[in-house]
Amino acid sequence: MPKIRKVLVANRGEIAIRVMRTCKELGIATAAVYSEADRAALHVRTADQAFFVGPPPSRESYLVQQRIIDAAKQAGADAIHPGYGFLSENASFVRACEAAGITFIGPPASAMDAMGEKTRARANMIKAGVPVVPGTTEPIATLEEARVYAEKIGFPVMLKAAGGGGGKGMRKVERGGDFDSSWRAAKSEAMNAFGNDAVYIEKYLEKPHHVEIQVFADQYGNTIHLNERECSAQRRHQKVVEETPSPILTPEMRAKMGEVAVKAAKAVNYVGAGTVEFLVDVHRNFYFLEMNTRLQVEHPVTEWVTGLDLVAMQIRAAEGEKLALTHAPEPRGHSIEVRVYAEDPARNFMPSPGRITYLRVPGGPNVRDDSGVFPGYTVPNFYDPMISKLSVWAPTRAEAIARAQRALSEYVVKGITTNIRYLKAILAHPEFIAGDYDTSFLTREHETLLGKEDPKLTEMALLASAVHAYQRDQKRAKSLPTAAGPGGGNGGVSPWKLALRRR
Amino acid sequence: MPKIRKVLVANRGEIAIRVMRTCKELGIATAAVYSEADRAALHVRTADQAFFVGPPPSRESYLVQQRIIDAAKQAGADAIHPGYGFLSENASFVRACEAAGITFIGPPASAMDAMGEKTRARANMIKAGVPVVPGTTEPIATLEEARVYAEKIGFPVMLKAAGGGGGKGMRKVERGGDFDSSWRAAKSEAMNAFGNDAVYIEKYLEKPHHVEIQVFADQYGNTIHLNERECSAQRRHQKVVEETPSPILTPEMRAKMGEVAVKAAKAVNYVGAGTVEFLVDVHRNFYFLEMNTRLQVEHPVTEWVTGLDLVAMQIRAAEGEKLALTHAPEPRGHSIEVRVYAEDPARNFMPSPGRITYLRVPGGPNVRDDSGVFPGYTVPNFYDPMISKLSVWAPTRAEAIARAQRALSEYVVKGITTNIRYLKAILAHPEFIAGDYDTSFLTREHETLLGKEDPKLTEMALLASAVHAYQRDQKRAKSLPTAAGPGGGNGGVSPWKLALRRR
Amino acid sequence: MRYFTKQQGQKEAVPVDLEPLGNDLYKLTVNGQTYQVDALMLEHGTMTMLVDGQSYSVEFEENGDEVGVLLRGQVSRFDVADERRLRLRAGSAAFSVEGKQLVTAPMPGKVVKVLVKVGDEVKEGQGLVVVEAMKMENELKSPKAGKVTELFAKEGTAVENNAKLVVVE
Amino acid sequence: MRYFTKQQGQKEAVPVDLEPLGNDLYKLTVNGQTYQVDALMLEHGTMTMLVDGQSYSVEFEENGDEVGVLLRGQVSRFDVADERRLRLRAGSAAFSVEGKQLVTAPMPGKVVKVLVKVGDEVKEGQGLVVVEAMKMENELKSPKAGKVTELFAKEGTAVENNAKLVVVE
Repeated sequence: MPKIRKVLVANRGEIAIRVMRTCKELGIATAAVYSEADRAALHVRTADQAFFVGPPPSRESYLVQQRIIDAAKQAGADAIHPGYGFLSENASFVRACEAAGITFIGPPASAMDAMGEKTRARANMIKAGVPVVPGTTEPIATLEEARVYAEKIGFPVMLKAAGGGGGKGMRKVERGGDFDSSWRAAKSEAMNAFGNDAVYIEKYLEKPHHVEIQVFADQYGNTIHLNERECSAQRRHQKVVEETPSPILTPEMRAKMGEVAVKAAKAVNYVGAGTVEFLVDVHRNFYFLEMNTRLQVEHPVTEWVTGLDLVAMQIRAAEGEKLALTHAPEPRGHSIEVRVYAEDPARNFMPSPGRITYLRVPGGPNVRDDSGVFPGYTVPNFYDPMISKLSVWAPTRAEAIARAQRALSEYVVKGITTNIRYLKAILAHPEFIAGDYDTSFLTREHETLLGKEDPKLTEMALLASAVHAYQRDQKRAKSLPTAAGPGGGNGGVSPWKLALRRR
Repeated sequence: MPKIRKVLVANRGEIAIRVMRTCKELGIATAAVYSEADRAALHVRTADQAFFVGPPPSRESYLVQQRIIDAAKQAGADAIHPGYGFLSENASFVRACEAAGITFIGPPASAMDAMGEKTRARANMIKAGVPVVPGTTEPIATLEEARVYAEKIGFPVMLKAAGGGGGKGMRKVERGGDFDSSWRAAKSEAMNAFGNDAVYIEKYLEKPHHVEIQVFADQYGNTIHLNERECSAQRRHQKVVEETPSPILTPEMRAKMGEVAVKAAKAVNYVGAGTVEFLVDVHRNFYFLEMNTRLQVEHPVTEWVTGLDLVAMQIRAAEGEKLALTHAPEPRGHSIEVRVYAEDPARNFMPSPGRITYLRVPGGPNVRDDSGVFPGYTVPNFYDPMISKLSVWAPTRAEAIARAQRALSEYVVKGITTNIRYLKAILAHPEFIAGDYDTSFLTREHETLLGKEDPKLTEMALLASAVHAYQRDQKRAKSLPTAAGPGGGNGGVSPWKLALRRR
Repeated sequence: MRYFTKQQGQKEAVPVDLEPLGNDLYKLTVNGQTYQVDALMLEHGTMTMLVDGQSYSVEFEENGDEVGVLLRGQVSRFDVADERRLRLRAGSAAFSVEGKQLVTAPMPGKVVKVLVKVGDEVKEGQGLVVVEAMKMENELKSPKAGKVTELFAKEGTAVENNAKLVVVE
Repeated sequence: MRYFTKQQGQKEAVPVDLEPLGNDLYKLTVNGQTYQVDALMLEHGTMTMLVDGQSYSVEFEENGDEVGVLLRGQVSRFDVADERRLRLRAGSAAFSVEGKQLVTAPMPGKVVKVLVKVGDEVKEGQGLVVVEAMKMENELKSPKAGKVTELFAKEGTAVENNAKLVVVE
């Protein structure tokens, strides 16, 4: 396959810029696409070329396959990088690229098909021998069958009413001795509640962690894993903080999970960068959750500890290059990523789009800012409110936490509300510091994470606000021709009245 | 020795901030000092405390030992970090700190004394068996003695008139057969030119490279090296680009030079971070040049490839901790640093102090910006005009060059002139890319490095300037009450006249 | 010169006496304590403030009458007025959650639901309007118990940041 | 609308015809070539410009009559005027190195030496004044051959950026 000379990046924001940075370093030209809301966005300026693809709503612009392909043709791009989200996991788009003779930088459509729908993915994984959260999914007819099944998957188990939902008709069974009575109770409850006594069984996962394995494959079936990422700091299934190595993984678990992830990828003839997500319970059993057939938001932490450039690897794999590695590199040191969002944690994480009036980004050793914003940029309210991914590296986890805190303390975003203080509270929380935080952590500790006021700092802020008011008033007084200068005076129109009128 | 709880940083600008960042990560409080010109500087805001030490000229503020020590006492600091420059290599200041009961984060005064003065350092190194540029320094009496000496140090050699200077009375001798006649000619030339026929001999270094070895020692005599830095891209002995590994070093040379550097450090009972500078000639002989008994500006490249934090190591050594490493870590990948200066390469590198009106700092993978400036900051004209050290890491040298280029292309500094384009030209020069550039490179290639205009880009700039003028004029027209709105009109006072008057 | 600083969420304004000493120096007295403050305003609403040797990097963000103060990672919001201004404002009672309260859009977005109508009695914390932005719905609640006296929000319309939505009195 | 753009270092101004098409679109004609340009001005003197699909991130820096244009790493400096302005300027001959030339301080610093006096004949490139900044001496040279008609620089005095130093005519 010939070398790629020009890539159209079918995305926006930080990930478009992330991809373009690597292209630039590889000497590959880039083309951007933009919606009406994104004419002023940084990805347009970062690219060598830029093409308009429609109105602000993504379904009328970034998701319109034909427009993206037309832009690629107009640009003379020989490849399309989809980023994440938008068309990145859309098998029909992959086929459209193929039909147009454009290389899609990502897995083949068939791999997306195999992993795209949850129950199909689950069936495929079971066939491949990958552990999934054990469960029947179908109701079980008799008590005996049910007991045998429960013993097979191991206690504790959950009994769930097939007709239920929203937590109703669920019953946890701790041990075999309780099974028969629980089964009968569950069935009668289900009948009473839903008029249907069908009950099915699922493994109960205690304090589950979200741990995912980065995999990578070339076009010749060479498939390796690139270690894990711990992503249990989630809010409404939205990852907020990610790190690698996972503080709960032993080298043996890493090897075992890596092996399984590679098996999963091979089962669907995967090519390129992908992520196999697992749930890990308190007993350190792990179960396949889903596979993301694209670059992951949190890929920088993997890049930090492996020294690899995953985007460069994606491009090389798409060019038909053979994988240079034969096995996972030993993770070196520790990396943490925090996602800076335009949102207000104190107001139920309400999005805070708007104009960024001032921006100061952290610097210094081993700090990486992946961002798509700039001072004067207006964060539009059509897209994801993430404004930056801040990641750090350090030799140890404790040092990485300290460095992430230091970097966050340097981050200044004015004009919009961000979650920076909330992120600092997560990193300072004893449960996070201890390392064994499960997916319920952020929700459970919400109040604590909103933080308390330090009265000393409030007093200093109060002093500052008084000086600010004084200087503001001085400036207003000066800008009025009739004002009597510093200190006030009362001839002519009151500056206050004028100031108020100006509103 | 007890743990350090508060550090006074006796410096300004980027290095003060660099030190404070590590202190913050270690949980150590920081105190800044500032001159009258630096009240608004970033290091004042980065520190937990800040103390005024005098008028702008350094000799009246940053160099006044008593003021620094008084500030440290006032702050309750238990240690002083001197950064580089200013008091960092001042043995009497080290003694003053000792007398005041404050830990000086750096080597003992005795090591500074031993390395502080060039001829004394040279004598000490000869005694320790460290190779120095061979030469007599004193005139030689007879031809026979001279010939024996020349053969001992090896050809080519330089004959230099003791009474001469500025290149006069110098004569290069390529081989032994030419020695006698050259000697006689040199003596007679010297007599004619200076009335003094005294001649001395020095080894002629062909295409010398400046390669330095980072060393580190604890208080117990454990001394290691941390590999080299190639610093041959110099202008008037000012380093401009640094990298590690040096493209001209073999692992054997690295080991040999490292061993010699450790020997040099041990000879003076060195403690902490230091740098032994060598000249390496075309035959890859290396000679001691001098030792810098402090943290080096270019230490980030060493940090990139070793994963170490040299400032944290300095603090730990000052606390009396034992060195955790027993030998130099294998360099991992490649790192390049470029120094962004407020200067105009096209006007003989004239400094360009002034107000930074806009600043955009590069981001993304493996880019580090060490800087002490911010938008709205006025670069004062009292101090070094370096505004940032930009360093990058990549697995290979070629990738590191590409990444440095990419990062520089993202750097925007407005309000003052910088050398960013010149730095890009260095990185793009075939001699730099080939890797074997000696200390004459920048001077020799000066014209090429100033670069040529791309007429296509100039035409695009011309279009942009026309749109800019149009929008400027529209805005001016609008801001005048009598103007006739967009497109001009000619009633009332001419906007041009008003605009001109306003100047 | 006396200023009154009312922190967001607090009911009472705290008086601060400010005396400019020149050269960016101020004498400030609050809650009986007097501070010597060296405060230099930089561009872009940044201030460097030294109090008893302690260094504070302060970021200001003006938002209407209020100023947000970011200082060592903590954000506090104050409404600061001098005595004259306070008198001017006395009628509008902006310095307290007593009196007329204006609920504004906290971000640009779309009004997807209006939950009240003019004349409705509402409780403190009761939902008034739902605004959608970035695919998330956000319910805006009443800051006090009272009656809806004005209603600017219309379902299905786009609103700018700080747009007036409801008045509760 | 016709503009004249004189690039620094060039003797001749190049005419550019500009026609605003609305919506940040412009038709620009220069050297017989016509471009359709999509140019959106952002804050802080940044512009995003699309020309035939090519994307240019442009940074402007105004400096007196001149504007510096940073575009893909290259800096060019232009003095742009429309016809009316050009006429206004005709007398001062600022558009050419012919006529009166003002030498200004390129940075703040100190005048350490004045090498000429009023009435001196100077050659192009001859040193006029030495200004020191950041411990470096910088000799300012005459932009043309001519006569020193005005001299503002005084040895030992501090000068601001762009301060008038010498006029050569």
